[in-house]
Amino acid sequence: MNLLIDLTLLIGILAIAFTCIVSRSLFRSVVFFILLGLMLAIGWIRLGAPDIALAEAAIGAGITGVLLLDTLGHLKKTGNLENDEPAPSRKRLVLAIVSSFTLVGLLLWAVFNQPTPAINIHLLVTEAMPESGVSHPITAVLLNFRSYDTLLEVGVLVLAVLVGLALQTDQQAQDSLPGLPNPLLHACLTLLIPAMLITSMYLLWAGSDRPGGAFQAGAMLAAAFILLHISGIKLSSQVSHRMMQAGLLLGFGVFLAVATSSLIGGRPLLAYPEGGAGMLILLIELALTLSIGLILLSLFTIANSPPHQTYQGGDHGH
Amino acid sequence: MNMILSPIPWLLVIPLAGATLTMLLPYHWRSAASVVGIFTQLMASVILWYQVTHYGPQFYAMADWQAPLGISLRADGLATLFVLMSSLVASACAFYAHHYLSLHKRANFWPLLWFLWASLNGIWLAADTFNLYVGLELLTFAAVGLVAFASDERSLEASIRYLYAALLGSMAYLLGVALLYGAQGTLAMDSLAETWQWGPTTQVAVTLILGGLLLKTAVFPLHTWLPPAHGGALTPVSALLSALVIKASFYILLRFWIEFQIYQFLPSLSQLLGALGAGAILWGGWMALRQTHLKMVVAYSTVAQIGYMTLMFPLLVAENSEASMLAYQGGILMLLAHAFAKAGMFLAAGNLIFCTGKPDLVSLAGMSRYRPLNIFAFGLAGVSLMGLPPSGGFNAKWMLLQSSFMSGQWWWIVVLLLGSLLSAAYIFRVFAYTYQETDALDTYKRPRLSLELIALSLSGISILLGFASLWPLEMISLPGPVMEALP
Amino acid sequence: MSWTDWLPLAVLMTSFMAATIIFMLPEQRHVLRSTINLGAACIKLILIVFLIQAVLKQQYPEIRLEVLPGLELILRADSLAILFAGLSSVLWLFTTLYAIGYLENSPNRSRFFGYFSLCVASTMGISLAGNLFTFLIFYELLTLSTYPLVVHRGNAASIKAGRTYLIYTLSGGVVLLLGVAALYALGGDIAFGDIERTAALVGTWPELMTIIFILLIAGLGVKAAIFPFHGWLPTAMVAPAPVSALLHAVAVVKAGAFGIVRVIYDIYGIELSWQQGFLFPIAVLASFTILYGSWRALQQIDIKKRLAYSTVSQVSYILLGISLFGPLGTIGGLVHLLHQGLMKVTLFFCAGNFAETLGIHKIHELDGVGKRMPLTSAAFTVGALGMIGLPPVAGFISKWYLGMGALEANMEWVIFVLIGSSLLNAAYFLPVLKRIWFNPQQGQWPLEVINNNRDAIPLLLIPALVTASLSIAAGLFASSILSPLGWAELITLREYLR
Amino acid sequence: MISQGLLFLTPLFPMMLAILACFKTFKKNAGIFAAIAVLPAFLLSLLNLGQLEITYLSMPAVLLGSVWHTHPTGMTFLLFTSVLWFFSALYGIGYTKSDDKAQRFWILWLLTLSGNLGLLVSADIISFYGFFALMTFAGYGLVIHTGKELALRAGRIYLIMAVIGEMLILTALFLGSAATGHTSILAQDIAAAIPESNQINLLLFCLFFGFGVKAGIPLMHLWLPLAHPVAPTPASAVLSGAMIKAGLFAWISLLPLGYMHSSGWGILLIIFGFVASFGGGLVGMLQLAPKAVLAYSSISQMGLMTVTIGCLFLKPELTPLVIPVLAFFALHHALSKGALFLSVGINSQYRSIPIVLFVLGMLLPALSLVGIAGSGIQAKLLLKEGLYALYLPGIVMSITLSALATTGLMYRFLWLLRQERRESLQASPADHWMQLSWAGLLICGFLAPLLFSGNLETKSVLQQPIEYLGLLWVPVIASVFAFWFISQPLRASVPQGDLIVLIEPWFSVKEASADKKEDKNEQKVQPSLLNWVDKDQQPTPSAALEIFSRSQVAALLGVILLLANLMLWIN
Amino acid sequence: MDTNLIFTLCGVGLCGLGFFGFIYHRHLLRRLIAFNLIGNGTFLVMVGFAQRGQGVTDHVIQALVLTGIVVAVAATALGLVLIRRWFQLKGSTQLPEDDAS
Repeated sequence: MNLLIDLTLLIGILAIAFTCIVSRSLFRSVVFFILLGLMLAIGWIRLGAPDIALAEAAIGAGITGVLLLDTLGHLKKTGNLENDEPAPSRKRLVLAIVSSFTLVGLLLWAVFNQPTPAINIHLLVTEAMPESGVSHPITAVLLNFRSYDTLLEVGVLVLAVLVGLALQTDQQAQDSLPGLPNPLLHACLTLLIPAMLITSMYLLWAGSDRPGGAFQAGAMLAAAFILLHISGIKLSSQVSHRMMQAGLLLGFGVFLAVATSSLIGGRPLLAYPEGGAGMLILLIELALTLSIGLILLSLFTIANSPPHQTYQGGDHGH
Repeated sequence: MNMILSPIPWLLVIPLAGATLTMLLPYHWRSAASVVGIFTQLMASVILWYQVTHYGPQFYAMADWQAPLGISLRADGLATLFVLMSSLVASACAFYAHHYLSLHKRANFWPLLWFLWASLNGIWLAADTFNLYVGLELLTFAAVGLVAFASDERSLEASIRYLYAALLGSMAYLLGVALLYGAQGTLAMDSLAETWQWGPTTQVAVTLILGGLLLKTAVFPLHTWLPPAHGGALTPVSALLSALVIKASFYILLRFWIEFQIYQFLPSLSQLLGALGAGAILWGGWMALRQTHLKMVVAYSTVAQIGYMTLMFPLLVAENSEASMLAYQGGILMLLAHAFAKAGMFLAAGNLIFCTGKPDLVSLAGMSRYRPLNIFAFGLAGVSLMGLPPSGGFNAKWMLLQSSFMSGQWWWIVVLLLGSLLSAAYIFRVFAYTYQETDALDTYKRPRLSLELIALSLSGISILLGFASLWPLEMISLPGPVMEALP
Repeated sequence: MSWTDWLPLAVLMTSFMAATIIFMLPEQRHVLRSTINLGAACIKLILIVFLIQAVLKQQYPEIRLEVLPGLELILRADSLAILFAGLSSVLWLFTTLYAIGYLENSPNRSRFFGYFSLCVASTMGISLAGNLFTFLIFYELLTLSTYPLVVHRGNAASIKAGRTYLIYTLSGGVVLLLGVAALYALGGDIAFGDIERTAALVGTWPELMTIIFILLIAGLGVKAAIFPFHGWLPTAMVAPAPVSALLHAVAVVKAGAFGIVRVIYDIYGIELSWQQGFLFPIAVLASFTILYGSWRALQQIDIKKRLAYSTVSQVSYILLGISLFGPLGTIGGLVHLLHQGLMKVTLFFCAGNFAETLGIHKIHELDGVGKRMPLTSAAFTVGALGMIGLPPVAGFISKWYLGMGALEANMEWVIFVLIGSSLLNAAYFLPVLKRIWFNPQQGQWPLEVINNNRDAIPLLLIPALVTASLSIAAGLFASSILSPLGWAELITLREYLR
Repeated sequence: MISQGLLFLTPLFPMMLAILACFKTFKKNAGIFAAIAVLPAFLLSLLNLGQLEITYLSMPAVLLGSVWHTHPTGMTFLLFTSVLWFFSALYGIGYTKSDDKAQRFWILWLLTLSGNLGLLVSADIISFYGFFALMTFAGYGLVIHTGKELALRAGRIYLIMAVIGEMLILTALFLGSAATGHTSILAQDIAAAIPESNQINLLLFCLFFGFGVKAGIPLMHLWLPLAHPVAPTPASAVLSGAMIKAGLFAWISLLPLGYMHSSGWGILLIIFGFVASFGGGLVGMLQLAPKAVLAYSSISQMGLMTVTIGCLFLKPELTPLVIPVLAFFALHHALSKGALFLSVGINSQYRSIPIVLFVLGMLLPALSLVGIAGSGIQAKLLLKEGLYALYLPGIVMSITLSALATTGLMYRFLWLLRQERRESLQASPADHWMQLSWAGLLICGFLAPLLFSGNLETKSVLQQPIEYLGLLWVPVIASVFAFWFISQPLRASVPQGDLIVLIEPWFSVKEASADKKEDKNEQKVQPSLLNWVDKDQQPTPSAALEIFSRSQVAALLGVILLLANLMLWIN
Repeated sequence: MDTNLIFTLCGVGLCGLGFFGFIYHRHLLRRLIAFNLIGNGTFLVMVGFAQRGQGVTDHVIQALVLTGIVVAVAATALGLVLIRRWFQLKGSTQLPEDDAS
């Protein structure tokens, strides 16, 4: 039975992915990509990874999908119909087929010759769990055992926004999807947004012992923000630029502060004080949730503002 | 070892904090904060150097969790040398940028630079394959951001190309890491090396990692994203990218290659890498010769220089430990010399372009008369890149030559020498343009002296390396994982 | 380590420091720059005198620096080194003087003199190098520092010449590098004079060592302008006259020839080279170059080009002397290193004077110039007669020893090469002299200023006269102990007694 | 001590004067310098003439260790050289009175003189070679002094031949010094060592032909009939009288005379000598210019000396006996020929000289040369005597017959002078410098046997009338033919320099072609700096390849993956 | 055939398809989607392959995949920012030289 589900999923996922890739319509591709994300979420559950499933649904399918759709809309609005573009040349086709078959062949060869790993890392995890300050192993890994990775990862997110901001003007961003003056939607939103916020908080809270955590919660928060944004309620116009930036950096800043404080406290970087792990992790997660929400929102908003200036020779100033 | 006093976490915390602060602070404060940060960074690097040379390699368990569960950092001689190198080059580029960029640009430049620096230090010190992935991504984002910074068509196109290539490379690397993890059950490099077992999985993993890193290092024929990116970016950014960023992925490749003793088990792969390196040297040199824009010449020169570094792989042969040692040292010295020389050259080229206001070679006429100091800086860097003595580049080439002789791989000698000729050709071609005299009146702008001096000092270091090569060589020969794994 | 050991470094540093300071000086500080230049040249001369004293006492000052594992930079003053260093420092002084006069009122003097000093510093390095590695370093440095001088004028012709120059010298450098690297790979760091090591290597790898020898000679032969590697030399003629003087007489071609001397005498050893049969091909090649260069010189109508081809021919005399096994040939080769320098520098100074004062570049424009510029013409005559090999000008002494060396080595055919070359030399120099002294002036000279009946300005004239006098003195008093011949004999004595 | 001082000054005094003469202040006095320049040489030769004790002046630091000495034969040479140069200089003062290039002429004169004197006192071959070269190349300036087309042509050929000669000499010196085992550069050592040389034939060839250029032996003589006539008359006199003897002197000092017997070389030299003697006479008689006739006469006379040298190869043992005689013969010829050349200049001044004296002055050197008057009698007799001693009667006979040629030449010469006098519309004004010097030289020539024979035993004509008759009969017979011959108008004449006209075009063509070629090269040097730029803008295959790989980075990654694994599988 | 293997294979397939799309397409948005497919495939391989080897649920690799997903979305967002800027500047959705082939 399980095997059947798995195989169905396998075929489904691959079929959707295939359609997504080969479809002549870009819109269809994007839609199929979102669909794929949802299918994958089911797959992740099948793999025993509900955390990833949540993240995939919220971030992989949700946020990415919205971003893609938004961009697509932007492209469409300015009249670039992707159907006009000629099909790629045969040379590309051949190259692509050869290369992808190589890759698949190699991977299959590797997969079917898997040796038994010498190290069972889950044993180490189980062993270290009591000291982690949380009971959910994934959160433990993310925010304690390998918190350094997470710190850098948040850095990546911040950096993405930073680059976006650096490319942005100071002018108010013009929206690709104009605000919807639909009263029905407005009514829906008034219901939906609080629900999303609560879900987000729940996910954050759940993270310590159940699937969920800052990323999923942040994604949910971002979804709420984006909905608001689309419906014309712009966060950036509600709060000052400085506040916005502070919010973006809050998670990273708190994380870094905690890390540095441990350093000043005579412990290695990111090592929590004894007994304080749970609290600090919660603090970090809280800050991260807010920041991730804002970051994802910013990523959504900054993409569609005109460039601020063009390069003219050596840009030289004192 | 007292944990506070260890400079290793500070090498990461300072730039990350610098990034945060420079994003939050008002524009006018950002430079000041950065200058403080730069000096602390330099200090931390020097302290690290002191500790490593006096107390041996340093290990640091992040969050107090030992590998393989947690993430370890380690600072052996090699890592320390790279930390020092990146500190020097990055500080120089930072100061250059401070004078070069407008206030607005500068304001946005600082956080990007700090992220870049953090990721570089993270990569030099990393001992965990996944951590390296995150570090690489952080580096890529910062670098792409810096390339896109100029926000004109060319740089935007370049940044998109760069982003796509880098993402693909990262993904290939991650896929390889996934396979390795599936086969070994660990991500830490030390434990990977201990439990390493050759088989199809590891083999495919190695090739994927190799492919990904080659793409990110821009080794021929995967180099094509590099020239537009490095040639199109703002000058200090070009210098950073060419001098440091590509070195990161190369460094990872090198560590994999030696620590997992790939050279011993896959000699044919070594030859393939060597062939790619040879291709890079020749093709890069040839393309550099055909460019009409100054910075494109310099960028293609980077392509060629990467080839020289890549040539060290086939020379790491298990049977001949002396040749291997020479190749290892020569390769690293080449990398080091290139870092300084190329940074110096890009900065000097930027100054020249600033003077003429045009990016093409033909406009350089009369420059050697108008800006002799700058041309001198360009020339010094050129000397090292051409591998002419006395320079770090020459010493490195010498060692690679010796290694080729000793391991009996004469074909690399031919490549090395042909490459030198090609590089001489493209560098002197630039010179010829600067010596040209036209009837037109001079309408040049005059760059700040500090800009020229920074370029000169970087080039000067690459020359000084010719006399002080022993110092970095001793450094990288300090006992550590790499030295243990070498034949 | 005694204080004399620092002398080689000091000699090197005088020029380097001069170069550095000059680069820093603003373009307008002409007087200060000239002072620094001349001061450095004089200090260097004094240092060289100290070195000569040390070497005469059989002390060989030496300083070492390890740059790579097992690889050292060595600066060492042995008698051969002093020979070349002495020549360079003396000629540098005069060339500097000349250049100051030559470049009066021309732009870019800062750049010019900076590279000029750098060039001399590298020449000093070449002469004082204690092993092949050090030699290689300064050899390449010389290439680099001469390039800006060659293209100094910045017009299309000079840039083209610069390119040709680079193509040749850098290719040669690469070949040399290959040879040196191969030699080091086989035998490690071999200091000059350590011929036993090489002998052992030749015993073990005879073929490889032969290949290495060929590589070394070919690499060095480019700068020494041996046929077929001579093409750059006439092209580089577009450079200003002091640069030509430097290229032809002091630095570049001499560096190549000097390198070949080092390789044959101090790496392989003359006996070994003889036994291995290395010398004969060199002699043949040098002979051919001698004749070929002279023949080509005959066909030139540009003064400097004719002189350039003459250099091609004359430098091979040095090689010829070296390749003649026996003390006399060696003396001839070594002493020609100096003599050719003196004479050729005189000729180039004079050619420069003609060009500067009257705008004369072609030979047919020289008609009647002897009356207008008698002193320059006299100096030119001395140089030309020396080139032909007439006593008492120095050229004869070299030629005499070469001829005797050839007979000593039982290579009589070399005599005919010498004779043939002298014939050709006469054929291309005597008509020039005739034009200078006996032909009436044809029309007006391009730069002639009416009512200014002067010879070249003193700064241009004096160096030419001094070097001309020196070339006579070197020949006339050849047998005195301090003459070039005396020094060459000393070196040869030490070489063959080893 | 005095001798050494004079030795030192002999070549250097003229040289110093030459340098002095360069200054404008002494422009006027340069001719006087030239006259007094010979003083040390003259004194030296007088002091040492006939002395067996040789004075050496050794200068070890100079050149390769120079040694100058008072060579016994050299003293005779030095004597006539200085005398001839002295009178020619005096003559020249008058000759160059209205010449604006006089200063240059005198500087070169002094330099040539220095060379000529120097080579006569040099004991080592290096100084010898140096002075020889100095004389040769400075002499070139005298030859082309007038700057006329003819002079330039003659000068060119002079120079070419001289350089060829120099090179042959240098070869000979190389080989000679090598023959001593690289130990000596003294001429006497070399002469002694030549028989041991490995390349003896080459050596002798080079010596003979190398110096033969100066001595005007056949084939090497081509320059001589061109150069001697075109030079200013005083220069012609020293060229033909003194400098031509430098070749002979070199033979005497360097050829292994007395050290070896070689019939081959002996006969060769004798043949060359007689060819010169008779051939020179024949060609000379077909000349149109008086000076050319004299030049051929010099060739002819030098032929006799060549014959004598050749004989010494056959009978080396008599060398000590014959050499002084040869030297005296050279002296006689120098003075007579000098006087003859000077008389060419005097010819146009016949109005200002009493006719008797004029005729006497014209005839005396001619008769002397033929051997029936003045020093000629002694010279010829001594020579014949010497050759008799060698038991070579055939040769003596031939020498006697050679007077035929000489007589013919003299007739021709005098006839041409007479023609010239007739054709010239007006006589030149008298010049006392010229006339005095002419007279002086005549007297010296006449009195030479008394004054300058040194320890050579000379007997007066009266003591040997039979021998004198032996000298007489040939000229008398010849006179008959000659008188008939010269009274006929010349149907054919041989151009000056005879064979040179056959090979001369080659020289001039070569120079022109070189020029043309060079022009072509000039045009080729076009600035091609910007070639690269042009190339850049064209789409090149490499650029296309680069663009393709730029757009296909990902595919290339795939290819590399494939390649890497393929290699591994193969592994 | 357990779940882990199936999803590993699924990941392999996604990688292959993504790689194909990445090479085949010139439209930047499509290539970004393709990149996301590779990413998703890689994540599947990571978890599936690791768990197949370990035999149990592997929380470490799951946490790493979470990190990976966040990085991937950041990359996508960055890519989109650049694409839109490019589009604004050039009005094109592909890189110029890609037209050539």
